Amino acid sequence: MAQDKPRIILRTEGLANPRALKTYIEHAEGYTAIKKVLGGAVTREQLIEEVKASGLRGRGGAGFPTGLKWTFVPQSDTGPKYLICNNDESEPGTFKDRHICTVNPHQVIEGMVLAAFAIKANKGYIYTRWEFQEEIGYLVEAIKEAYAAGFLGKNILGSGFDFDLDHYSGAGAYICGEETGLISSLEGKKGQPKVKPPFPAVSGYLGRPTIVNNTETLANVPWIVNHGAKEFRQYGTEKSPGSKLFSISGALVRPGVYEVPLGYPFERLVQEECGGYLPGRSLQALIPGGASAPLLTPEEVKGLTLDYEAMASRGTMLGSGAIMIIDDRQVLAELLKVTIEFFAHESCGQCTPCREGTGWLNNIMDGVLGGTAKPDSVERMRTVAKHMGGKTICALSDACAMPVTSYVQKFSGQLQAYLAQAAAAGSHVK
Amino acid sequence: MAGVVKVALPPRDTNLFQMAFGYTSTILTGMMKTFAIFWVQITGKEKTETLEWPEQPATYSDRFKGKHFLTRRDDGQVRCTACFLCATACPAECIHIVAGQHPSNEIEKFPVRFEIDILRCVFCGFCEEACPVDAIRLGPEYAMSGLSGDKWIYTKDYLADRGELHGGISSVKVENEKHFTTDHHPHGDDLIATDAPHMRHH
Amino acid sequence: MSEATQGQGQGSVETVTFTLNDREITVPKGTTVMAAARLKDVYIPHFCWHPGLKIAGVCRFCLVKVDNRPKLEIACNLTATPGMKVSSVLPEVKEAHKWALEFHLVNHPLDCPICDQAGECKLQDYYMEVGKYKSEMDRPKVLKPKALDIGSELVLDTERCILCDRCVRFEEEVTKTGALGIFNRGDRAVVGTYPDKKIEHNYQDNLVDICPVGAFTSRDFRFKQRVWFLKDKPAVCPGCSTGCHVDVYAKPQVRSYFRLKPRESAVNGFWMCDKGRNTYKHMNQEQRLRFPLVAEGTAARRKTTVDEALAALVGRLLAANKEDVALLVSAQYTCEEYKALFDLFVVKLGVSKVYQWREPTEDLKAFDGLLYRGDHNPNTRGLSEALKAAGLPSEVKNGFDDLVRQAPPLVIALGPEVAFQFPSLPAQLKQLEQLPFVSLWTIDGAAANYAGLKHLLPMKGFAEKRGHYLNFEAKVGDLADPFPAGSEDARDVTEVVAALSDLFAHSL
Amino acid sequence: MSVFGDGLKAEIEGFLKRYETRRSAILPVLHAIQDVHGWIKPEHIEELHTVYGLDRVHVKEVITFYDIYKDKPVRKFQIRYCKNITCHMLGARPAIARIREHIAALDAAHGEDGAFSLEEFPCLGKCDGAPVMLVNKERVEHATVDKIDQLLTKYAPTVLR
Repeated sequence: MAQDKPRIILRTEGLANPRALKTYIEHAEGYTAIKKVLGGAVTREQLIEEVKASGLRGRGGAGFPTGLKWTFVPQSDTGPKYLICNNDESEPGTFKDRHICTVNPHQVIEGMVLAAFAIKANKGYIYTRWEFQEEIGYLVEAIKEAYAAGFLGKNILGSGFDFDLDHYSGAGAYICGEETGLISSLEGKKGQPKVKPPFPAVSGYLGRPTIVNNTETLANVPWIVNHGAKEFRQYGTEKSPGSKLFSISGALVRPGVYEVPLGYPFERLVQEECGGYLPGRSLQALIPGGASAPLLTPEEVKGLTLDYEAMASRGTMLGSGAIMIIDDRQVLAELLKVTIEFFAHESCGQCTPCREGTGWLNNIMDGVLGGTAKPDSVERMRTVAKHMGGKTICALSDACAMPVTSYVQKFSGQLQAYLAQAAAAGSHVK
Repeated sequence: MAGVVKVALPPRDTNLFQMAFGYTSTILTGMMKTFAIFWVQITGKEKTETLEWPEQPATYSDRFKGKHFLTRRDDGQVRCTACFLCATACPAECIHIVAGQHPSNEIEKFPVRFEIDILRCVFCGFCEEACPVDAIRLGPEYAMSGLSGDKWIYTKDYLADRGELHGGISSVKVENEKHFTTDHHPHGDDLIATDAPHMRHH
Repeated sequence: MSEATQGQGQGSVETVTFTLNDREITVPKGTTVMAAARLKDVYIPHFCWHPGLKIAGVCRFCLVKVDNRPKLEIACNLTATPGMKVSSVLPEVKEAHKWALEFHLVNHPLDCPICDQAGECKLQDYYMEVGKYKSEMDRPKVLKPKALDIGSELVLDTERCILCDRCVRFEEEVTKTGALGIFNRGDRAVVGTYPDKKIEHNYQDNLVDICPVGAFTSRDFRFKQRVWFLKDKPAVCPGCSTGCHVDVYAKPQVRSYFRLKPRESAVNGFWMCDKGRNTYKHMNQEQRLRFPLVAEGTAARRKTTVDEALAALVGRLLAANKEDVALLVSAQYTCEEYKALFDLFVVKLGVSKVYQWREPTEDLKAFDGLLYRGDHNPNTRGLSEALKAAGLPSEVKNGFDDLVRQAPPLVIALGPEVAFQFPSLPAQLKQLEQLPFVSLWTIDGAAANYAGLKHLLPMKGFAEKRGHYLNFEAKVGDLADPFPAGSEDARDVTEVVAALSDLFAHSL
Repeated sequence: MSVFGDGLKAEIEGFLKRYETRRSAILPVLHAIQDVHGWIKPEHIEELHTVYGLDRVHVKEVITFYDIYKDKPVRKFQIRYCKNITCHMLGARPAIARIREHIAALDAAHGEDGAFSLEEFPCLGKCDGAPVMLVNKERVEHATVDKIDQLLTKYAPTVLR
């Protein structure tokens, strides 16, 4: 058995000056993977095969196999191709990519060079949300360092491979975390997702083949190259190999980002890493994968392990690994309103079911909290949520519908009571 | 054919005497009744229902479909939005509307002209039913006779503001309510009961 | 057309066969299910898809079920593959359509009573088709700006808008002006121009046509009629030599015309210009010449009957030498009319002076790149060919000045039908007043203001007669299904010529 | 005469060359303008349209689509307070209420152009520091109601008295 808690991504965490190129090179096998690949020890095909064999799945939320995604780029196409690092991290509850930028940005850059080599892209962008002002500074600094050291730019390490990397800042839109929304934004447009097909791997940024990978996903690649798929597979589960960063927040003693292998027990994460719940608080419900994931009741949390399959079997999802603890002091109706209001605010307004559905749900919740909703509102929310799911260009509509459905299903008693109480009182605190 | 039901023929009268007695007695009974009523009324024992119209006024129910009127907004303008639905529904094609742009964008569309050719009207009430904003109604005025020189085309001003309307009628329907919700019936009883109080006191 | 970009294949013969609603359909490879359905007259409800524009895929209305696929998919972006089984009529699809409509109506103001689109509104159509349900929406709606002045021909109501994006794509892809955008996001999104900027091109009314709801309405048509009172018939626009195929909307019982709309064809695609849309107005009562006006000898000009007017003309023709007669012909009549005219006057009566009546300021080469051409006559080609057939010089040339210079004693002039395309017409009519005798055949009521014109015959408009135009590339535009003439005295040239021939036959 | 200063002009021109298409530069250009001027004025858009060929409709679409861009004047300190789930759970609502009170008091004392403006922001991506707010570009963590007075005083010591 390998280490219980591997350090695959946050390798420089806890060191002095962790972000510096020097630290990365000295303590985390920094830029050895690209030497291996660009030096010719590993061919492009072998690189893709290795990533495929590692079973690395996209860490942005959808969990799509990364190596497979790379193979979608048309090999015959000789024109420009692009690699984009999705550092938009906009799912409420997620802050792991922010943490990587703070701790180990160079590993992302190295991962990007490797991925770019695999898909024959000569230009890359890191797209970061505007709210990460500090981290944008770290990234720009790291890119500069990498250029100076010759790990980016023309003819990297004398291999003849060119890769230019630039940074691009978003401007406050959740939907830019969706890969085609991000591409639209990068094209200087509204961040509206594009209708698929064609998929970005065929026609993405400016109509050229484009691969969009999550920051954490890319940060895994150098380690896989250095240590091999076999060792990677020692961590995690059969279907979800490797380690994963979990952003865990809520009423905990030590909320934060923790790197643990996939399949790690939830209870252990809370007790060991996070130091347990704040005194006097207990679990009322759990959001296991960001605001768009269906809720779990304390019953369902029992024996929960943190991997894609365990989540799926409980009807929810791991998403980007954003765990939010809802403690017993919270009013679920208010949290539901916060969630819906977020999605209604963030809907890009393209597809009708999402634009109108999120707004409608928000409208109903206003009525529930304001004491003006009709008695059948909860049932109505269930119907609206049911019909806005699975019908739109991107998954924002589902992202709003899923938590609503789970709230209504699992906590409808609370909602009904709230409805009755608010109606009786005639009004409610805003 | 299972569906056929056999019905007996009516009995045929064969006895002449029976026939003569039967018919004569019925006629006599009727005449007795007429005479009895005539007697109680002429002696003043019972009030007669006959009105000495037009000296005595006769009032019909509010639901009577008589002369049309146009309801008004709170500020006195006609409610009609010139949607042409009454003209569309009208089987006699007697409603003529010319629509125009209202100075206020709140109202947007209004009738520049609204005319009813009353000679063609069949008082079916379809216009009232078709109206989505409760703007046109058929009132209890029934006396519309006149001379050939009179105006038989009712204009917008006449429909909205003739003497009999006592300064115009407003609808009980909320004015800015453009969208019907599902539980609102534009022709519910609430409207019928209150629409024409003006008509009662004349 | 961009339908080609939606994959209808150009010249390729490769085909795909798939099943749509249990019917086998064979279409060119690469065709989308939506385009295939349209080719085969199967209607899949949609808002944002338009055959003349790129795919947006945002209304999510055209959902169909594909066998063995978990989710419903949009037909407009679904490429047909061999053997695919698609259904647009399954209960589950119908339910999806119902809800798609419900979502479209959530914030729609439902002000159909004052909306000009009512009667041809897709929301209404689909409600009747898939809906007639009780709405679940019981909350206050989002309010947005209404009745905005957004262009010389347009009124915009953002509350009625369903954000289908068609107008934005039209501005970007067809006119390439890009004046429209969708601002803000979520249910606050509104369509509009940049603040204080307006749409300023000759194709504005197409936005009204492609708008599936009443967000864009036409300023010209605004509040004039409800569409269900109108009857439409196909015709060809007489505004320029492109000859766009159109539908004319009229209310025949009151002899009024209300609007033109483009009819899809290879000539004009799906569009037509705003100039062309105005070419119905001259057929309305207040603008047209409704009866003949004739001045006999020195008497004042008076209203008369067609028979009298024709008899008077025949009298003059019989008295005149054929050298004294000249024809002045504008290029706004049909090929059949020209043939009848020249058969009588040139072939039979031997008149050889035939002049073309053209606008002197015209620029024949002008073209806006889309539809509108500098030759503002629908049948320049037809006139040339008729002249050629009659053995006369057929090149396009304005003969008006030559005619005036020569001042022949008897002129028969076929006036332009669309007077507003002839800015010099008032001046030209003044010049004609100076000639000894002009018989002006026209629909233009303004001609009656020229007292010196001694013989005026009312003509039929393009929507009131049968015949053909030949457009700039000699494509045939067919006038096949006429409305009754807006005036009882109005005739087309063929009818006048036939009557004249009869009169000649009787008097000889 | 450019409505942008020389420095900003150079920066804009740099962005226009930096990406594959000019349109891609819209977001960075708007960030740059906003960093200097605080908000994007109509004359900025006009100059971007006429001088730099960035279509005004495209620019306006972007400004209205993204939360960060402002097309109205802003105050000296723009507070963006996260109101999403974790921040809500750990006390965003009372803190926001407290900030509102301060702003109302400041407005009453100093008129409409007080030092602070408040935007309830959808998400700031720092849930482990919840509740979080941004003051201009500076992130402030654990901004609970009891610390608000002290935090605001740090930015505008005089006005708060």
